[in-house]
This record gives sequence, C-alpha cells and structure tokens, in this order.
Amino acid sequence: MFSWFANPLRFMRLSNWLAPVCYVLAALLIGWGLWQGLWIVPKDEYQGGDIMRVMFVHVPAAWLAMASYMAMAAMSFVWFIWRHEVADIAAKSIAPLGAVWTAICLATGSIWGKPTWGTWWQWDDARMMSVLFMFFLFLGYMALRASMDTRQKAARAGAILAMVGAINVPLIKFSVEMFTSLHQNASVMTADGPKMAAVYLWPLLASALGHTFLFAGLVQTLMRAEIWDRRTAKANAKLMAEG
Amino acid sequence: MSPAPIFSAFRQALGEAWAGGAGALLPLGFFAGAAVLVPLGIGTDPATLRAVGPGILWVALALSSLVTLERIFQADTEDGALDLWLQTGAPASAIAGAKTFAHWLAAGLPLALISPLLALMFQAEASADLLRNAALYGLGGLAFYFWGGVGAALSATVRRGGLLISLIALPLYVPTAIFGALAMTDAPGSDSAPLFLAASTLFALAVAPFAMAAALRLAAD
Amino acid sequence: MLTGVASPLLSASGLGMIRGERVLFTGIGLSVEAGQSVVLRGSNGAGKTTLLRILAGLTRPEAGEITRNGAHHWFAHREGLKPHETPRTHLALWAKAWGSSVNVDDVLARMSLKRPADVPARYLSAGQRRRTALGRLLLEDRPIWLLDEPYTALDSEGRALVLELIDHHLSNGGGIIAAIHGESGFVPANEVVL
Amino acid sequence: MLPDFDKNAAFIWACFAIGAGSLFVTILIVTLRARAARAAMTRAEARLRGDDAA
Repeated sequence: MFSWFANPLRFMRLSNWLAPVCYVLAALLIGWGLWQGLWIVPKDEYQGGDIMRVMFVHVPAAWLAMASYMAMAAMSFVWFIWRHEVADIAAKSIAPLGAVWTAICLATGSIWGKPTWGTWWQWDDARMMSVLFMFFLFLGYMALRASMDTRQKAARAGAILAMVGAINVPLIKFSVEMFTSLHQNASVMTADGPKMAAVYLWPLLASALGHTFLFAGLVQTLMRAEIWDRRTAKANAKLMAEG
Repeated sequence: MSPAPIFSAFRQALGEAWAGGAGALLPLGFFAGAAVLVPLGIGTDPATLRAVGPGILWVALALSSLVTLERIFQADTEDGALDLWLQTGAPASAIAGAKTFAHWLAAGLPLALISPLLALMFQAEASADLLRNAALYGLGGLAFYFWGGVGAALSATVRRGGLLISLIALPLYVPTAIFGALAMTDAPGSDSAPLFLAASTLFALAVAPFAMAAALRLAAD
Repeated sequence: MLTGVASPLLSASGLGMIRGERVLFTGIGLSVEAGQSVVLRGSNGAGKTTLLRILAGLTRPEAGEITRNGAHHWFAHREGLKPHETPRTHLALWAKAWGSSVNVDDVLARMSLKRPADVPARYLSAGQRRRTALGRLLLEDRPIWLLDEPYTALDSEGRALVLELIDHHLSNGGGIIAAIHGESGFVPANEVVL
Repeated sequence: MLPDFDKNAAFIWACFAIGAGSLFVTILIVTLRARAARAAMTRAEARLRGDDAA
C-alpha cells in the first residue's frame, strides 16, 4: 500500500485533484462549524458562559497537534524502513503545519484560561503542558533538518528524531499527568467529556473534521512544492554538470 | 564478537572526559555556579530556598549535562575516531552507550556527589535524605546523559550544535525532571516517584543507544 | 604467486553515489586480489574519499555491491587520535580493542616514535601524529588496507616509511586500495579514475 | 449581525481572530511557496530543454 503512494508522479496526479477537494470540504465544514458555534448553539453556564465557544477552534487545534506529530512519526518510520521518498517529503511538510496548529492550540488555550482560571498559563493543566512539549519536538525536528547539508542526511536525521520523540510522547504525557494531578483541582475544561450535549457535539466534530481537511490540503500543497523544489535542484545539478 | 572494543571505547572516553579542560572540575563549577546564581535572583528567604532547592539542582544538572555533552560526538567526527569505532565490528549502540556512560561517570556522577553540599546551602536539614537525594540525582543524571547523547549524536556534524542539542533534548528530559523533583517532595504519590525515575532511566538506557548508533552512522556517512 | 584462482580480497561493482542532487560517480567497479594495489585517481571533490569510505562500509552507497573477504585497516586524513592520547596509549588502546598481542614498543620503534612515545598528541607534529596512526596498521595483520592520502603531512623519511610498509604488505599477499593525489611511488595493479 | 456575548467577548474574539489569522497567513505562505517552487521548476527545466535543443 505504501509503495503505491511512494511514486512521486502518482502523488502529483493524486494531489492535483485531492488537495482542492480537501480545501472545499474544509471551507464547508469549518464554515458550518463556526456558524453553529458562534451564533446557533446556546452557551453553557457551567463552563463559564460564552467563553466555551472557544472550543470550536481550540479543540480542533489540540486534535491536530497530536495527530500531526503522530502522522509525522509514522511517515518517518515508513521512510526509515522502506526509504520511500514521498514519505520523507510528507514528514518534512507536516512539521511546520503541525507547529502552526500546535501554536494555535497553545494561544487559544492560554486565552481561554485567563477568564476561566484567572491565569494566562496554567502549569497544572496536563494537556496544555503536553502540547507545549509537542511544540518543542516540532521545533527541534525542523531545526535539525535545516542544519543538515543534504536532503538525504536531513531525511535520516529527521526520521531518527521523530521516532525517538514519538516513543517518548507516552512517557512525557504520563509524567506530566502525574505532575499536574498532584498540584490541583481537576481540569475545568471538560469539553471533550462524554457527557457533552449533542448540540455541541456535531458542530465540534464538523470543525475538527474541517481543520483536518485543511491540514491535509496544506500538507499536499507543501509536498507538491517540495517535489517541485527537488526537481529544480535536479535540473540545476544537470545544468551545472553540463556547464 | 568480542566485547573488547566496547571497553576500549569506554576507557578512551573516560580519558577524554578527564583531559578535556580541568577534568570533572569544569562541569562541577558550572553546576555549582548555576545553582548559586538562583538565590541571587530570587532572594535569600530560607523557607523559599528550602522549597525550591531540590528543583534548582535538577535544572542545574540538566543544563550542565547539555554543556558537557556538546562535544562528545562532535570531537569524534572531527578527529576521525568515530570512523575507527564504527569499524570495530562491535555494535555501534554498545560503543555509543559505553562512551556516554563514561562521560556520565566523569562529569555527571561528581555532580550527584556534591549535591548534598549544595542542598545544605539551600537550607536543607542535614539528614540521610540528602544522600538518598544524591542517589536520585545520579540516577536521573544518567537519563539526562543518554537522551542528551542522542541530541549530541544527531548534531555531531552541525556547527554550533550546542543550541540544537538543547532544543532536541529538553522535551526528552521532561519525565526525568518531573519524577526526580517529585521524589524529593512529600506530596502524595512521591513514594512511587523513585520507582518511576528508575523506570524512565532504564527506558533511556534501553532506547537511546540505538538512536545514538543510527545518528552516528549518519554522522560518519 | 598464484593469480586469477583465488577470489579477490575485495571487489565492488556498480557503485554509485549521490550527494544532494550531485552525482559523484556511477558504475564504479574494482577488485583487489592478494598482492595487488589499486590507486583511486581524480581531482579534488571527485569522490575519492567517498568511494574509499563506501569500501570501508562507513558510507552507504546509493547503488552497487561490495564483497569483502577479510578484515581491513583504515587510514585517513583524520587520524583518529585524541588530543590527550600519546602514541603509546593510542596504540595500546587499539591493540587491546582488536585483541592484538603485538608488542607496542616494537611498533613505536618501527615508526620511529621512540622519543615522542609519551607526548600527548596535542603537542605532536602533524607527521608524528600520522606515523602514530600508521602504527595501527602493524597492530594486527589484516589483508585489506584502505589508505586515504597516505603521504599527507609526511616528510621524505615518512614517505619512505609508508612505501616500505606498503611494499611489505603487498609482498605478504595483502591488498591495498589507496586514494592518492600526486605520485604514488609504487606501480599499482590498477587505477580507478573518478 | 455579530453574536452578542455575555462577558469575555474580547477573549472569545481574540481566540477566533488568532485562529483565523494564523491559518490565513499559513494558507497564504503555503500557496506562495508552492507557486514559487513551480515557477522555479518550470524555468530550470525549460533551460535544460533549451540547452538540449541547441
């Protein structure tokens, strides 16, 4: 299955129509989710009133922060085992986008925290802390790739680091949960709890799905750009060899 | 396969760690300096210092491990020793583990040994707890060195690799820092924290050598 | 000496290497039999060192296969000498690592390193450091020698010493692959031009 | 037109503005990057073909 996608030409043909489809679906789903979230659904007084509407941007961002790191690690693993170039291009393209959603999650979480807990940064919230470390993992991955002098070395170094990070994520999350459970009062945010009312569930799911489609579309566009870059580099190398 | 290359790598790294600028004194000086700076920054209230002391020492230990590790594999790629070690036939993971262990022994363990003195300066009561804490610093330091070693191996060919090591290693230091600091409090759950610290150190010892080996083969490529 | 019957000490075929987008070389094949030497030729940056590192198993080639019948010694620009090591401790360390029973003092004498034997490498001259590293070749009898610019930083006396080692190794049925920029000083069985 | 929030309106709008703003900038950068990459590729390959023809 991986080999089928591993051909850059096949990926270019696929993403040529799949990326626009992703963008359209993303626009529809995010638009509907926002309209429902901001105008239609009633506020929840148990969660501080209208401020809970922030979850329609915060929760999708949190979901993508985790999912994108796992996707990057999975692509790194595929590259490490099978050396399919498209997998490396995918991992490289996921990193900056994952960092963007992670940053959105941190920023909105912080702003949500201020009126709810009275503080911009709640050290006792395990999820915020985990996302913060996820952000550092993304930064480290990008910095490491950028400091390698050939794309082959960047691919190898990035894959090693992404996999090391991925097997550490469970341990980091576990330790952070232990750290936070000691200090406090359980988390106020129960937006993803099972008891959430159905009026919130559908708009939230739509938003999360919409963000996922936007992410998928952007990853494909970045991958296309990377493939074009590599073709340019190959052509330039040929031109240099001839000259 | 004979284990002789692994012992030789260990001995060479030990010699290198001792020879590299005043031996273990340099990391000790950094560790003590970083810790002593804190009261100057946050004030000298004995209760405050007693509360933050163990945590400050964890942070200082993490920072000094990063500073010590910066050159351990970079020097090997520059002077060609890495090429020789990768051709001994012994597993690269065992060589990397032996080298990292040697550097912990030369620079990390001494920090744990002087931690009781620094703890006293942070107004801790003189008791057997300080020795127990020293053992915990030693155990946690081992995990710091092994995860830091992964960062050092990955950035072995990078100029100004020190900053990169910090960025790569700090998220990996989180569990050790949390379990370690927790084990020195009397908060609920602190009884099991030393066990979790030991488990996360074992995890580092089991996983990090393979990542270092892969990174070192890349550095030699 | 018998030729053509024994299998080669080291043979490689179809070796290709790419760095970034630059193709360093493709379709390189070579083979060294007992008592033979191969010299790698090419301008700076042509990939001589890379090819040698591929033959040593340090660098992974993009394409091609290598067969080695026997262990090899590695001697390159970067000597593998630590600043705190002395010629004696360096050779003793590697003798131990390789399980060799060769007397280090004999090697030091052979390399004319008797006088600086206990001086840390950071105080040694470039030539003394290179002779220390060359001493490793004598610690263990290995059929294949991979030499990257063996004459760099050596005076005429040092060059003569290297040549003597090479002759001795070849006449004992060893094989040599060397990347040499200028004159090799010996007649190689083969040259590979990159 | 705009929804009327009970309190914390500034916080709510800040969150949505940050989300929309950063995603908009990301989309913009990704699009421009892809366009530049494609243009550079077209130019380089055209030059390669041109030399071949000559």
